[in-house]
Amino acid sequence: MNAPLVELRNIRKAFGGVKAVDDVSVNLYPGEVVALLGHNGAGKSTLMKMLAGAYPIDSGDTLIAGEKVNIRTPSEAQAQGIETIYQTLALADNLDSVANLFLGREKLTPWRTLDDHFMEGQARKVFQRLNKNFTNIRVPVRRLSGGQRQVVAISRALYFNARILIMDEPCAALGPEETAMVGALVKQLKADGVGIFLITHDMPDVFGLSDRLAVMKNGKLVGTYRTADVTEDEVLGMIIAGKRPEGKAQAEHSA
Amino acid sequence: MNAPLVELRNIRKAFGGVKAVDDVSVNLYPGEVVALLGHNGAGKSTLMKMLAGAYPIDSGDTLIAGEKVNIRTPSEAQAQGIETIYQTLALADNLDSVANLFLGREKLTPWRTLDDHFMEGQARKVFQRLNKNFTNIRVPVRRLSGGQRQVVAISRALYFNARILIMDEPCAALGPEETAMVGALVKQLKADGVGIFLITHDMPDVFGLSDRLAVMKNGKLVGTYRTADVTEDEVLGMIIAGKRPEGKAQAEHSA
Amino acid sequence: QTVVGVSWSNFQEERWKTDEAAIKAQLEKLGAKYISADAGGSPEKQLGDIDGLMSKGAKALIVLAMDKDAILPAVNKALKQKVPVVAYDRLIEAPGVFYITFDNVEVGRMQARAVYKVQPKGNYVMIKGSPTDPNANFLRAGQQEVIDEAVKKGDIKIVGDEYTEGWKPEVAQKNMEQILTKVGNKVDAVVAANDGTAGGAVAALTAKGIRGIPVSGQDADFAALNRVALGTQTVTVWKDSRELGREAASAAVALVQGKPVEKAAEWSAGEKKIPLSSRLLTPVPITRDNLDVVVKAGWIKKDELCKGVPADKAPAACK
Amino acid sequence: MTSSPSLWRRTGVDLRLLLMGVLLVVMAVVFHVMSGGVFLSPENLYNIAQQTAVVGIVSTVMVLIIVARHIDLSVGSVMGFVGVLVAYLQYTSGWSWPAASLAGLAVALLVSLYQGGLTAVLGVPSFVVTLGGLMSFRGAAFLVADGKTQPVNDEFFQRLGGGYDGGIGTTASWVLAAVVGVVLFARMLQKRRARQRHEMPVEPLWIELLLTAVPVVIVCAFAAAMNSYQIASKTEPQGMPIPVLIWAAVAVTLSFIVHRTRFGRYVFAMGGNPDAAALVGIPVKRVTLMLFALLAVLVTIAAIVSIARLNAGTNSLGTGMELYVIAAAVIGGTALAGGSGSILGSVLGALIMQSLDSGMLLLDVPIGKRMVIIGQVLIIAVVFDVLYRKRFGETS
Amino acid sequence: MTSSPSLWRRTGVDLRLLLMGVLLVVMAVVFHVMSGGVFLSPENLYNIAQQTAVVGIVSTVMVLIIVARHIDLSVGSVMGFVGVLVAYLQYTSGWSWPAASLAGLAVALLVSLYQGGLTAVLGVPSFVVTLGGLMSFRGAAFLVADGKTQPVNDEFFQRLGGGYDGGIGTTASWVLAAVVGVVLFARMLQKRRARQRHEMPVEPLWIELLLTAVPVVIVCAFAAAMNSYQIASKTEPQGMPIPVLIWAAVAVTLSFIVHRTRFGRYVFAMGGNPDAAALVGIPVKRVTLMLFALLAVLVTIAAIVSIARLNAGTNSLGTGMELYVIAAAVIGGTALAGGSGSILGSVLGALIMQSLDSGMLLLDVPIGKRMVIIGQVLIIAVVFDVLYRKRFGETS
Ligand SMILES: Nc1ncnc2c1ncn2[C@@H]1O[C@H](COP(=O)(O)OP(=O)(O)OP(=O)(O)O)[C@@H](O)[C@H]1O
Ligand SMILES: Nc1ncnc2c1ncn2[C@@H]1O[C@H](COP(=O)(O)OP(=O)(O)OP(=O)(O)O)[C@@H](O)[C@H]1O
Ligand SMILES: O[C@@H]1[C@@H](O)[C@H](O)OC[C@H]1O
Ligand SMILES: [Mg+2]
Ligand SMILES: [Mg+2]
Repeated sequence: MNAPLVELRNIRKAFGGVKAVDDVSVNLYPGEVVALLGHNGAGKSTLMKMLAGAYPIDSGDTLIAGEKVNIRTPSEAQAQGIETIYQTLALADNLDSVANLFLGREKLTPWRTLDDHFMEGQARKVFQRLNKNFTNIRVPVRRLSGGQRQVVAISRALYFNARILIMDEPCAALGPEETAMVGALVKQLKADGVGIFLITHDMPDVFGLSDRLAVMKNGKLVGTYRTADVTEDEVLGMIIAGKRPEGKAQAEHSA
Repeated sequence: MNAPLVELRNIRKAFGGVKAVDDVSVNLYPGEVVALLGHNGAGKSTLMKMLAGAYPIDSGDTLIAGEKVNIRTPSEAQAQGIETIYQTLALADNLDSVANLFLGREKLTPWRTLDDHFMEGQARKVFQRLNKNFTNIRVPVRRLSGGQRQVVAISRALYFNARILIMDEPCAALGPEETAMVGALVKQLKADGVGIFLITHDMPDVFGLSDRLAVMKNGKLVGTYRTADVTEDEVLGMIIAGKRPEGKAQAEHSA
Repeated sequence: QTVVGVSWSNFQEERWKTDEAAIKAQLEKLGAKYISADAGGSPEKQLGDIDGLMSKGAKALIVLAMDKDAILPAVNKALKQKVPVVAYDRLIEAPGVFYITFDNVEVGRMQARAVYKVQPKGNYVMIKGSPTDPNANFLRAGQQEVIDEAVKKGDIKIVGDEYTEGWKPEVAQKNMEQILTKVGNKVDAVVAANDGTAGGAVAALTAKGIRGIPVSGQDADFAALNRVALGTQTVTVWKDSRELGREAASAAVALVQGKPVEKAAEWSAGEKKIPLSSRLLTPVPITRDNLDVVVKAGWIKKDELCKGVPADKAPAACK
Repeated sequence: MTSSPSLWRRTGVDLRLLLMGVLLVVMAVVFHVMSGGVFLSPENLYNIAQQTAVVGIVSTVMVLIIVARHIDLSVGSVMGFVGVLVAYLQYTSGWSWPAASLAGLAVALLVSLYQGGLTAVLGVPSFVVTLGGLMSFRGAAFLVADGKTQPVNDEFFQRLGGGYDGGIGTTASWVLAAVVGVVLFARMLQKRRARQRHEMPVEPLWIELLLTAVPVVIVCAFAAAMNSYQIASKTEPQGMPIPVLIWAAVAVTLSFIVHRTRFGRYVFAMGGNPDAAALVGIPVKRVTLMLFALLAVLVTIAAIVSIARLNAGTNSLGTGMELYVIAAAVIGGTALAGGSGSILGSVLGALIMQSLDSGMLLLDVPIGKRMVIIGQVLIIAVVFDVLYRKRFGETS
Repeated sequence: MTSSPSLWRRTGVDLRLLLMGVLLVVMAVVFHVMSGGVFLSPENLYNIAQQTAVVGIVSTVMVLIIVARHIDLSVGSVMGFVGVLVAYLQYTSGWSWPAASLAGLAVALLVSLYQGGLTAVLGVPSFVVTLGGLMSFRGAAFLVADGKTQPVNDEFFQRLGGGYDGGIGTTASWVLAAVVGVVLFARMLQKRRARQRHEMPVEPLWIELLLTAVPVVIVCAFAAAMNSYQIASKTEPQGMPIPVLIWAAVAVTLSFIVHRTRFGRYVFAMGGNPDAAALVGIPVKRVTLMLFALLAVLVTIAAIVSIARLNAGTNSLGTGMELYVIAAAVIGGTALAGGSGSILGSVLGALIMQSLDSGMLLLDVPIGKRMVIIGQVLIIAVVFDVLYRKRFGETS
């Protein structure tokens, strides 16, 4: 077995008096989808934001492909090949889709000015891949529908060839068609060897897409299991009561 | 058959050039749950906001219990017994749960000052009903977890004895336990004769809770059907392609 | 028709309205046209104002400078275009300028003299003008000249020396209150830079029940003259703006026509010792004893001067 | 999961305000020592209290304006305009002072209707509307009396500004202090009983007694100080100065509005989440208009106190005051992002700024340095506030 | 579902700016007629252009500051401080003007590091930091030379402020206009070709030619006007005034930064959604600091132009300027909520305000009324903007 793509070890994070993430360890292999589950406020987003460099870690270690790294900012995470689709999408509403796609990683001409033509051309292609009808890519994203906005956010994570993808409730506001599209996408990325952390509240998604699942409660990890090993009721039991399913082995990897 | 509780007739609404709601008619009977479905940006929230008095109607009529009314502000809607749980919750983050529960409808003492003791006492009871563990009702709701915030928003709609309840994706951000609780609640209100419009993207919820369903697409109504008459695939077909199921009759009421 | 442009520094002090009326009237009499601009206290804006006046076709300028140095670019430009410049009230030291004034240093001297006369010894408070108005320092210098010796001898002790932001009376009042508190109300005289600040100082004194100590001012604001009549202010230096305005207007018109200005004299007592053709009018210190001067001159009406003055304590002018 | 500093929280004592109070005391003591015992003399306290009143009065309502996510940059100009007008009507037009004051109030209300209307109804940002107002009404102040100073001579009117006869005397001061004490204790007891009746937890009696005693002691100490300040030429000590009483009345009224009325709650709700406020049925436009009307009332009061104090209306009146008013509110912990602020904070903020200025005047700090220091203290107060909020996890 | 006014959109012409341009032209024509043909005379145009430059220079960068959801209330005071300092170093300390200017720049950068640091790193709202700065640095301006006006005598330096020898002469003006014309057309063609190469749609050539011709014509007309203004005692016409060229260079540079560099894009992104900007890896703190540093550079330039124009550094320099600078940006369509604004808009905004002031001066409108009118025009311009946005559904 290869080294895991990501290893989070004994991660902790507190906000004021609130222990948002409390001694959580979880790992992720290439080509694997790990679903991260838990009640509202369990600490899922916070854990992932630390991996994404959005919050500093209070204590604990992060290993990427076996090497200890210290990710302090979102750009350091990106440099490690970590891309994130945030729960809030993280779009600059006043800029257009092209600008948002490349935000923070603009392509420059040799004279260090923005290479707009290049970026527009690339953007057309990427968006096309997810949604044929999406052509008004030069209007501020403020004027786009919820689904189109989500497309922009997802495209941003895809375009830069992530090794590790964090998806924080990517379908929460999506209609059924868009949700199906995201599902297909996850499967394709998996096949390409990308490792994916998927945060979701939707059980069908969990069982349809994930290889393993990790459940959090009140900042603590309840357990990590192969998805195929547990039933929906057992998962709900973990989420709601923090009760580990009896007689089921935790799984460090899915293979 | 009684007169419907709510009749929306040929409602239209445009934002600038966008026809957000385009000639939509739908009605609601006492003790009935009508699910409102549609893709992102279909116009569901806009339609409901007009009923709730948050947006003015461009054209069309609203009838409540058979009488034509002109609802121009949220308080006029409340006066008609319409309560709304907004997609955005509509909480004042800097105020505590008690203040939010009564916001806009504070109980006053005979000297026209706020009757804080009364309100606090009542609030404790209402919140208790939904969540036993919710005691820190005197801290700003900003500091509450997502689930607790939702409890406050739902309680607000319940406390004032709605005849008509609008729930705009009340479970979008809720965990499984909280979602189940909302489901139970809907059933109880139904039994009490309250009419409910339920906006949701979740098919199990649609089929578990609603009596009829109305599907919107690009601002237009695709059709209204008894939930028991249609299959999930037919519903998805309506949402995604705007295709009416063949051979199924539309339903003006569920009985 | 000769167009004469007048650039005012600001209108916050009420005297300028009188100056303006006088200039206007005289120009009308001489068949010239009056145009004007007000810089609202900003030297930057005053440069623009002068440009604007010249665009409008001013053939002569009368300039009340906000800042005597910062005004030079505009003045020099005008002079180079053969537009004569009359430095009004405040000195502008550039060759070719015609200077007509009540000298500010002299005004300072007069204020101090009048106060000194009443109170040659004791604790003095100096309420200065705006820290951003260079004239504040000229006034202060003139005052110092008069009392300097007494200060050195130790007869006079300066117990407070504060600028007044924006010449604001309410600031002068607050500063005065603090000075009074600081020295335990042992103040024997107040030399205030103008009537506005004097008003603030008097309000502070009155509030502490201190009456009868000398207070100076300048401009002969109606409110100040009234205070002089009431006895709460000792002196206001009256620069008869009507005379100044009249003379300035005549001078401007004469200069345009290339005629000599009446009663002009050479003057070179400025900082840079540049000789200027000039006309120095004498400011008149107005005290309780000569209040009739302003009434007779038609500057103020008797009933306005004497508003609220009790008959038994009324000065001669109010009887 | 949370560990809250529970006693402070429970008793409702605002730690920030407490710390600001401490800051004020420390500053006073330092100035007192450095000025050789002058700063805390009754006379100087009387001065400072009076000097702060005008800015303090307007600050109280500026807190609400900022809480509601607005701002008013025009307060100084409008106060100047109204002040000159009231003085003009008395002096030049010969009106009685009540008539002139009412006319001033009417004009102020018109101004607020105009500015508030543009903001509330059309949705023009108040920053812009009042920036325009700042320029316009300064011009208007000049136009009223053509720039001429308008003396104010009515003796009763002058008392409103403090000054020689502007104290209420010893007896009245003591009576007032006593009344305040009785009311505060009575209210405390009544509250306790109400909580017990509603079966809510109450704190031990001694804690509540202590908490109530603090303001009572402050009021009594203030009365004592003012009652021991006697102007040399008078037979009786001054007692509390009227402008300060006006300010206190305004602050108490506004605190009451904030805590006990719908209007106050709505203002905070609008600041916390304007969309939510509209959605729950708060009449946002009406409340905004009322807020600006309240501002107009207090600006008029401030204008009256101001001209009464100066015994004249001058066209420079209130120039630049907006900065001090906003600064007092902000030092007092009002967040510019809206939704939080306290009236008592603005009182402390105004006192801190004025004490600093007056204290430095006593120490003969020259004007340039004084300005530098005051600006930096404003910044420091807010840095301190920001750090405090960060520490206690209150990221807005 | 949307019906967009497509030609306007596609050609990237900003309707709002166009309307503002029209407003400016209408105003100019009205003033011209009412002033009996003076307003549009070369001399008056020369004056207006010069007078607007200082406010205009600072406004360009104020746009960016506001776009990034900040504000700087201290620009006037800092400009005064730096201006007096530069003048002082030349006059009293006898430094050469380049040395003095560099020292001024260094100090301005320190100020920006301090204020920007508090804002960017500690997160103190810039409104507060710069409100403190507004007070402090005005005091500092006084302290530099103890309130004494500092004359500036270097003749070359004086030319930077315009004035008597402050034009570049006829030949240079024509050459400059020609260069601008050639560059604009060349850039247009190059862009066309690039779009074609990337297979993107292009507009018909005549439309693009027309759109490019407009600014070229304006520049040439300006050159012609300036070249026909001759000061009576001089042998050659003035040509374009240097301060205006500085302003133009600044505006072009900032436009370039906004549209063609990462820094500009980041500023807009931060204004549009500060959280998102941080999450996508934009170094928000660094960009904020750089933004304040850029402001410092331009404030220094403005200070230099200002004292060169006055031939003196006075401690009142820049008093109240912040209001005009912000007003110009806001009239030019910069939204105080952040995220949108344009440099060209600020240029037009500054010109509108100055033309108004200057036009009323020509019409002999007295100061009081002038202030009233300017304030109201500011409001009207923004009301118009708000209504425009409402109409086109751009609710922020
Ligand atoms: N910036 C913050 N400041 C203070 N507390 C925070 C912050 N972010 C999160 N928290 C707290 O940390 C805890 C974990 O929050 P987190 O957002 O990680 O939950 P989550 O599992 O993603 O929940 P959800 O399903 O609602 O998205 C919660 O109690 C939350 O209130
Ligand atoms: N305030 C507004 N201003 C302009 N356009 C709006 C506004 N509110 C909604 N819209 C537009 O109206 C259309 C319908 O929006 P609406 O919010 O009703 O959709 P929805 O069906 O509730 O979608 P979702 O499932 O994402 O909540 C969308 O195109 C949206 O962009
Ligand atoms: O007359 C005074 C003038 O000389 C000074 O500059 O400004 C204030 C006026 O009172
Ligand atoms: Mg989350
Ligand atoms: Mg919706």
